[in-house]
This record gives sequence, C-alpha cells and structure tokens, in this order.
Amino acid sequence: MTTEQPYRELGLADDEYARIREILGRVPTDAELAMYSVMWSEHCSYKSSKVHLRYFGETTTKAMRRRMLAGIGENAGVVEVGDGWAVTFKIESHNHPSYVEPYQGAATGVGGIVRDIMAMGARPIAVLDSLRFGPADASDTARVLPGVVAGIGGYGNCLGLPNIGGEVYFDPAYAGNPLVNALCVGVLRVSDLHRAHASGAGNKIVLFGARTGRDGIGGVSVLASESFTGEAGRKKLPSVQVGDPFAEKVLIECCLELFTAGLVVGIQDLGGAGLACATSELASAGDGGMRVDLDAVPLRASGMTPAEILCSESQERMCAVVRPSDVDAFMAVCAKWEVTATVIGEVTEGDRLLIRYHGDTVVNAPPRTVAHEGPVYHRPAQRPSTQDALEASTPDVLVRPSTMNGVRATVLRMAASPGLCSRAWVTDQYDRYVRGGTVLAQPSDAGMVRIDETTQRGVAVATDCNARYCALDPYAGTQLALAEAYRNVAVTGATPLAVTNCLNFGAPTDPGVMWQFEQAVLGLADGCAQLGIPVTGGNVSFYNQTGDTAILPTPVVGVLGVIDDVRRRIPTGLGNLGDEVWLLGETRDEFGGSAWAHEVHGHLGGRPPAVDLVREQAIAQVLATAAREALVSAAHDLSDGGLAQALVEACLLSGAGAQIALPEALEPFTALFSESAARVLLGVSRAHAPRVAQLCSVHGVPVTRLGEVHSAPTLDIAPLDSLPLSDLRAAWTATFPTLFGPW
Amino acid sequence: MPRVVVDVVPKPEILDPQGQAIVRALPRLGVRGVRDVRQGKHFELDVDDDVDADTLHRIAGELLANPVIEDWTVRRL
Amino acid sequence: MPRVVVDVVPKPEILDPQGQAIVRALPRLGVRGVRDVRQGKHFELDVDDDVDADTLHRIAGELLANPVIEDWTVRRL
Amino acid sequence: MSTVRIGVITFPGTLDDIDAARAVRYAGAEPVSLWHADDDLRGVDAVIVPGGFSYGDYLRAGAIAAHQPVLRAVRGAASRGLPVLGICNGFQILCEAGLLPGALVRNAGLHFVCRDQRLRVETSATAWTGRYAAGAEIVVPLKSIEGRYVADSATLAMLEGDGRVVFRYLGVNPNGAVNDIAGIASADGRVVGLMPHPEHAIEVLTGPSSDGLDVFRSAVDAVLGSGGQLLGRRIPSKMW
Ligand SMILES: Nc1ncnc2c1ncn2[C@@H]1O[C@H](COP(=O)(O)OP(=O)(O)O)[C@@H](O)[C@H]1O
Ligand SMILES: [Mg+2]
Repeated sequence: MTTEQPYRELGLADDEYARIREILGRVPTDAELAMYSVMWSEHCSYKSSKVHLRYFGETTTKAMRRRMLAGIGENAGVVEVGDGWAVTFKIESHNHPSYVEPYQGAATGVGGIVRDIMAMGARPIAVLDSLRFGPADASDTARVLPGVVAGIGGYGNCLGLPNIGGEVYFDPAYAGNPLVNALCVGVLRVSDLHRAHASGAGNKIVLFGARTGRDGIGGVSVLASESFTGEAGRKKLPSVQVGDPFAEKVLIECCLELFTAGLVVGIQDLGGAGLACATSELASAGDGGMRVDLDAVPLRASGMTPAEILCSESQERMCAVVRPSDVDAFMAVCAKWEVTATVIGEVTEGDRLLIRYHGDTVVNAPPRTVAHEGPVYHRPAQRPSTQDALEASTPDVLVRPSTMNGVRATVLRMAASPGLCSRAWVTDQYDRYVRGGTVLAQPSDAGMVRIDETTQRGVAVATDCNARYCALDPYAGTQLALAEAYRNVAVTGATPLAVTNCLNFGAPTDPGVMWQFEQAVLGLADGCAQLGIPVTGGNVSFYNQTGDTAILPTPVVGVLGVIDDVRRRIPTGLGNLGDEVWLLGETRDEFGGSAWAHEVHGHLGGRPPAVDLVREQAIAQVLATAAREALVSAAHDLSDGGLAQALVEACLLSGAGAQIALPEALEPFTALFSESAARVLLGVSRAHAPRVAQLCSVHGVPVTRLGEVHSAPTLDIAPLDSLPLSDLRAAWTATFPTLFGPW
Repeated sequence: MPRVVVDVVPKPEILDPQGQAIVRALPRLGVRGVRDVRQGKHFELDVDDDVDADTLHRIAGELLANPVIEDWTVRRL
Repeated sequence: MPRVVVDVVPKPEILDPQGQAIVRALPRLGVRGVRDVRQGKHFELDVDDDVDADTLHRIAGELLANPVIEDWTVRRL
Repeated sequence: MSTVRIGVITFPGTLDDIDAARAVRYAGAEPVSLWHADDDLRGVDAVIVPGGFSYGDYLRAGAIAAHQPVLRAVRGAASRGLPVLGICNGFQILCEAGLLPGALVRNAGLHFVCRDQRLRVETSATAWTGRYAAGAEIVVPLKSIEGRYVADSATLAMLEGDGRVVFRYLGVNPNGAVNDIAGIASADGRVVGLMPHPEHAIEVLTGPSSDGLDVFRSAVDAVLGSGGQLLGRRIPSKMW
C-alpha cells in the first residue's frame, strides 16, 4: 500500500484507478497515471458512447462498404470516388475551448481536424464549419460569435483551405455552451492511403512540427469532460492552446512531400492527449511494442515533468513511423520546410510501451490497455418524462397571420430572422477561392470542389442539423438532419456517397441525455442503411451543459457526394428568364420545431416533420439524372423556413424575379412556411420540362408547377402583394451587420 | 491631457508564433545575438485627469488584454 | 541577459481603426473620459550583451517597424 | 514563337501559387516555380509574387518574405525591366521590399474580407494591363485582411499624377484604401501590385468571371514585345 494518488483530480473514477493498478500489477507512476487518465477520459476513450456507436458498424452492409477504404476507428473515413481518387472527410467538435477563448478555441479546432485528414495521407482541400450560439442578441453571443468566426477564418484562410459551407444556428440552449464543429475534406490517390500504426520492429518514431510546451495540459480531460458552472467554471479552466496556422501550413506541405517520397510507414496526428495518445495509439494499432525517450522531445518550456510532456496539447505536431534507412531523407525534407523533427523512439518486439526520461522508465504498460481497451460504460438511458408534455404542446395553437398582408409581412420577417437571414457576415470572412477548385460555396446548399482538373471530377459536402427537431424526437430528428444534408448534396447534382457526424450532447450521466444519444445513433444508422450510404467516421462531444440544463441534442450530420463532371453542377439560384419554377415533393401542415414557431412564437413542441427517406432517395435520383443530362437550371432544397425562404433565397442568389401561384389545396400560410421534408425547388426550361416530368413520374416524385422566372425585379406570390427583391435583400442581409457590427 | 500606456504581452506559457517568426528572420538580416522575442500590443490612451487607476485597470483587463492568454502593465507617462 | 523593448505605433496621419474601435467600445463598458486610443506593437527582446545600439535600431527600423507607416522607440530595461 | 516562361515564387505560407501557375498556363505561357531560398530566377521572362500568408504574415504582411534571397534577385531583374506582378500578399511583399511605394495595412473594417470586387482598370500602359482598355470595368475576387493601401500625400500625388494607379475599387471601397486604390505600378510600368486576385477570375466555373485572364495575357504580350518597350515611354503622359 502506498500514499494516495490524485487520480480523482485527474478525472479517474475509483474503479478505473483500481483497474489501472490491476493492469500494471503495481502503483502507477505519475506519468502512467496522467497517461491513463487522459486516454480514459470520455473525449479519448468514448467510454459512454462506444456500446452505441458499434451499431453503425453492425448496420453497414457489404454493399455499403464497397467504396469504403477506411472507416470508423481510423483518424478519418476514406471513400473511393473514381479515376483512382479517394476522398477522406471528418467533422470534430471544439466546443468548450471555443467558449473559453473563442478565437483560439475555434482556430485550433480547425487545426486539429486538418491534422486528422493529413494523418490519412491526404491533402486537405476544403473545410466547413457548423456553429451554434446562444440567442443572437445576447451579449455573450456578441463576445463568442465574432471571435469564433475570426478564429475559423484566421486559421483556415492562412492554411489556404477554402471554406465551402457550414451552418449558424441560435438558441438559448447554447448560451454558455456554443458548438463549434469543424469539418475537413482531403483527397489522395487510392494507392497512397496511410494508416496510423507502428509496425516493423526497429522502425523509428519521429516527432515533427512545433515544439512541446505547457499548452492545455490536461486540456482534454478537463476542458472536454467537465461541464461549466458559470463564471467559476471558466476561471478554473487551464490555459488554452494557441494555434500557429503558419506552422501547420508548412507541416501540411512537409507531410505531403514525405508521403510522395514514400518515407512514411505510419503516421498519427497529435491532438487531444498529445504524445500520450499518439504513442499509445500507434503502438496499440501496430504489431509490436514501442520505446520512447522523452529527453529527445524538443521543448518550448523549461522544467516540464514527464507527465506534462506526455499530455501537452501543443498544436501543429505529427508523429511518424519511419524505416531506419529513410530517416536521413525524412530529416532532409523537414529541413527544407524548416520543420523541427526528432527521432524520439522506435518500434520494438513484444507488446510493451516503454517510455524513459532522464534514464528512468516512467511508463511501462501494454499499449492496448491505454489506447483501445479503456473502460466501457453501459449508462442508463431513460426517455425523460418531460418528453410527453413537449410532444403534447403542438404548434396548432399558435396564432397564424389571418390576412394576406400578414402572410406577406411574415415572409419578410422570417427572411430577416437570425435563424434564416444571410450568413454573408460570417462567410465573407472566409476565403472560398483559394486553390482554384471551388465550384460551389456558401450560400449554395452544399459546397463543391473540383478534385481533378483533367477529368473535372468533384465532390460536394454539406453539414446539417435542426436540433429543434431532435429535441422533439431524437430518432426522427437525426434522420431529418441526415435527410437535409443528403438533399443539400443531391440538389447540386452530386451523388451522396458517405456520412460523417459530430454528436453534441449533454452529460452522459443523465439518463435523459443518454436516451437522446441512443435514439440519435439508432436513427442515423437506420437512416444510412436505408439510403445505402455508410457512416465512415465521426466524433462525440458530451458534457455540453451548464449546471444540469443540457443543450438541445445536436447530432450534426455531414454528407459527402461525388459528381463526375463539375461543369454539370446545378446552381442554387433561379436563373433563366421564362424557366418554369417547380416544387418537388408534398407539403403537409407541419410546424413542429419549425423556424416560424421558433422565431415568431419562441415555441418548441409537437412532432417534427415526417421522415421519408424513400422519397429523399427518389428526388436524389431525379436530380442526378437531371444534372447528367443538363435538364434543370436551378435546384434549391427546402428546409428551415419552408417554401417562402427557399423562394427568397433562390431569387436573391441570382437576382432573378419570379411569378408564383400557390396551390389551391393549401392555405397560403401553410404552403409557404410548413417544413415538410423531402422537398426541392427547381428551375426548368420549357424545352426540358417534359423529360423532367417523365423522370419525376418514373421515380414517383410529385410535381407542383408553381410559376416561372420573370423579368421584373420582384417575387410575386399570388395571392400576396408583390415583394420587391430590393426589400427582400435589405431584410435578408441587414440582420447580422446590425447584430455584430458592420465592416 | 494625461497619456497612459498599456503594454500587453502573451503569458509566458503561451505560444507566441509571431515572436518566434521574428527570431528566425533576424539572422537573414545579418543580425546575431537576439535570443528571444515576444510580440505584444502597445496602447497609448489620452485620458481625462479624473480617470483613476481602477478604471485604467478595468480597461486593460476587460478590453485591451485577453486575461486568458495575456498579461498587461499600465503606466502613466 | 539584457532585455530591450521596442514600441511601434502607427504614424499620426495614418488612420488607426483598431484604436478607434476601442474608443467606441469603452462607453459600453461604462467607461468615460478616454479621449483617444492608438494601438501599436510591443516587442520584448532578450539580447546578448554585445548587441549594440546601432544593431537595435536596424532591427527596429528594418524589420519590427515599417518606416512608411510607423514610428518606433527602442529602450533597454 | 518560343513559349513565354513566367516564374511563380513560393515562400513558406504562400497559398495562391498553384492558382497563379494555372492562370499562366491558361494565358498560354509556361509557369516556372521559384523557391524563396533561391536567388536566381532561372531565366524567366516575368515573375509573379503570388498571394497567401508568407511566414504567416506574422509581424506585418510581407515583412519577413521581403528579406528573402529571391527578392534580391527580383529587385535586380526589375531594375532591368523584368515584368513583375505582386498579387495580394505579393503586393504587400513588393511594398515591404521597396519595389513599390506605400504600404498595406489592416482593413478599416478590421475583418478579413472575401468578396467579388468590381474594379476599374485605370491604364493599359503597364506590362500587366496592355490587353485592357483604360477605364475597363472588371470583377475579380478580393480576399484579405491587410488590404488597405496607404501612402503619404506626396507619394499619392505622384502616383495619381503619373498615371501609376492601375486598379481602383468601384462601388464599395472594401478596406478603406486611399483614393480607392486597389493596385499601382512602378514608374516604368513593368512592376505592378494589386490586392484583388485576377488569377481567381480566369474561368466562370471557379471564379466570378474570366475578367482576370487578360492580366496574364498582357504579360505574355509585353514579353513578346508587342508594345513592350513602348510602355516605358507612354507611362508619364496622362492620356486618361
Ligand atoms: N458557419 C458557416 N461557415 C460556412 N458556411 C456557412 C456557415 N453557416 C452557413 N453557411 C452557408 O450558408 C448557406 C446557408 O446556410 P443554411 O441555411 O444552413 O443552408 P441549408 O439550409 O441549405 O443547410 C449554406 O451555403 C451554408 O453552407
Ligand atoms: Mg439545407
């Protein structure tokens, strides 16, 4: 028996600590304790989510795996997209750090996901960011949002990665718990796929990139696994990491040159849990053990303990496994890019992770027990009793505009609402042009980049999640998020191929939260199985709550699609004069969780819109053929704000006016603001109308001909009075500058 | 009118990429002997006589500096 | 090791939007009496003893400051 | 007619070099990549200093890159009339290196600004604008946070007086630049710097227009001599 160790302060439970002693057969050293504590934290071990996430794998059929070269468990999923190209993409959260220090938190969030993509041997080619904040007019939102946006731009722009999409949502539930989810897309030749594993005894472990300092020591275990308690909570947080985007840009070019030269056996990024994570994961995934000498690690601060060196979250670092014969060549490439690189150890026979410092052995553990065989919890999950009341409080009771002028005024009011207004204030701070491959970016439904200049092959990506739907029914709500991202990709003419996700939830120790989480996973997995596209990776962020109020369940879904020829993409804005304006899909009276209920009545209740993935798929097929045969001049998905918002955006994006007659069957208000899913707005030339109509009937997609593009600069929606585009534009664009300052 | 100077520097444990970039650039100018550089911000405020020390420290701590990652000093000229 | 401080400020005739933004933000903090703010850069250099004044002025004038838009001061602590 | 070879310099942190090289190809010339550490220009006929964040734009945009060996070579060649184009960060570097007068500072609005920007081409009498009619209006992307051009009044008077303001912002002034200046030229019209990105406006598929392509075509003309020497003489006269 020995003196008490501070394992609780490190976030370890009594039984977890007991298990560490059992594994080691002795009292752990400080370094071992630190290493296990960060690696067994929720963030690194997925101990509360593991049992649920397995379901993604279980529901992924052989057919769905056909194009999948790497999936869940790797740094990022990889799918084959044709012409010998593969694409990797992943979304990750950096929520808590972005609340503590918005600029650096968001910036390092981008840096982290980009390194994940590099760790697959890919060149990063684009980023997206999915953001959630408290009320748009809250003073803390005025602190957090501008900082987060500047941080994402400051880092991403400096890396030379075009920002091609994302989301901005506001809800009181995110006050004190903003969500900052960053997605990165990368490309590689199918033959160049790299994996994170240390194999081949005698191979060297090379640490390269930035020096190691006291950045965010314990950042992961504390920042990502303890919820805030207001001011006090903010104070006790450890120092945040500061990003160096220039160092990361150089690191990217350096890595790519190393890959091309074939100098890398295995590679791993350093993110949360730093070296502790990189070394144990590399060794655990490999076929041997590993010996690491901490004295060789280049330090930025003096007097760092082994535990600190292992857990430091200094940014812009990578770890590679290199054949001894390649070390000199490896170092030469690093020298060219002025990147610091050091051999810190080697792959060994046997199955121990041995870490030495000043001649002492500070870690001697089986790597699997650190990296992959951490604790697993079956947390109790229980549908909250409040859920019935929430469903019972339907939006039917909400007062709807009684006059046509009232409906018309609502169109303008909704266009100006923080949830639906133009995001240009945000997206104009992001470089969408760099690399010269951006074919579609905000405000298109999905971003699209060309990946091959000779074949013109490209990929499209969108992220979506209406968390209000998820609050009403996490299973259906998550399928609606999937459906929307899938639809956003489909309307560009691309074919959806794969899914990534970032599951943002409250504390897993709350059975109600755990129920939401479980339902979300089931919904997403079942939905993907139905659509035939696999979940290739993702990220879980728990403890997004202040006190015991959790955020809305927010499973952000990212969908990736491929298009053989980007010149065939479908634009979002209504273009050609005289083109017919069609609505695909059916509109029902569905206002549960709608933007109208939220913005106008601050109401959340009832059922979310019905999910119809068969219809979503049919629409996607129509659009893919329409794109291939160049049949449609515009396509825009209907989502938050319904038909009214889709029409406003489709007109404002191109500056074209339209003459619309609403179908008699519905109240104008319902036709305009209902949020029924599986609907798309189309622009179709008269010449192609018959062929498109035939396609729709073949695929069983209902068509409503709404009207046509006219020459007047107005959106005329009979029976409403005409809406001048200038008024709509003023309403749509003024909100963010008014809230967050002009520039 | 009194002039007040507030100097803001990154905390010692915080990475200072700008300072590091300068250290690396100096040899190319043929300059030797500069061991370390920290880059911070320098503010010059013209204030009324009745602005007291507490107010100045509030301004520095809440607006000019980011206490999460920066230290600051206030001095009257 | 000697410490040298270089302060760099935008020339008076150059518009300083950062300083102006601070002036505008102060009332929101409930602070009155700050008439003007100029934002510049503050550098702290650790140098060997043999680094002379000329060298320091070269560092300031050729790298740390851009004479077209900025003035600077060098002082040893 | 031998193909024109146009150098594109890459510094650590340069981003738009691949785009500049693409634009050079689209203009029918051969891009030659030049590394910041080299001090020879490999006999190229013209040089582009592309956009990005060289050395992270730490300290000041372009400040550290301006001291790199390759800039010495560029300065020498420019003094002998080699056409040089600085785009965005490249413009900042040329100003920091003293090849062009004035400086570029933080946008008046403080934010990074990415937008499709209307510009007026003020003169066709430079090595990079011969293909445009003076007064032509074009749309090219602008994406920068230190894009506000400033210079003392004497320098401004000289630039305006000698017709060395090459590009001017139209409609919105996106960063508070003096006299809406988006780009300027050296006295002999061979060295041009501008904040907006013509290399991102060479095809409508990936840009707001193809208006930028003629910048690169103009350089090819200038190299092939169609009015190449003329330029030097035409510059001072204010025919616009
Ligand atoms: N934080 C952001 N970063 C980048 N692009 C964004 C961001 N927020 C919104 N966008 C873009 O603005 C446009 C409108 O956003 P949104 O209304 O969420 O689109 P949709 O409803 O089609 O999902 C989309 O092109 C989206 O990609
Ligand atoms: Mg959508």
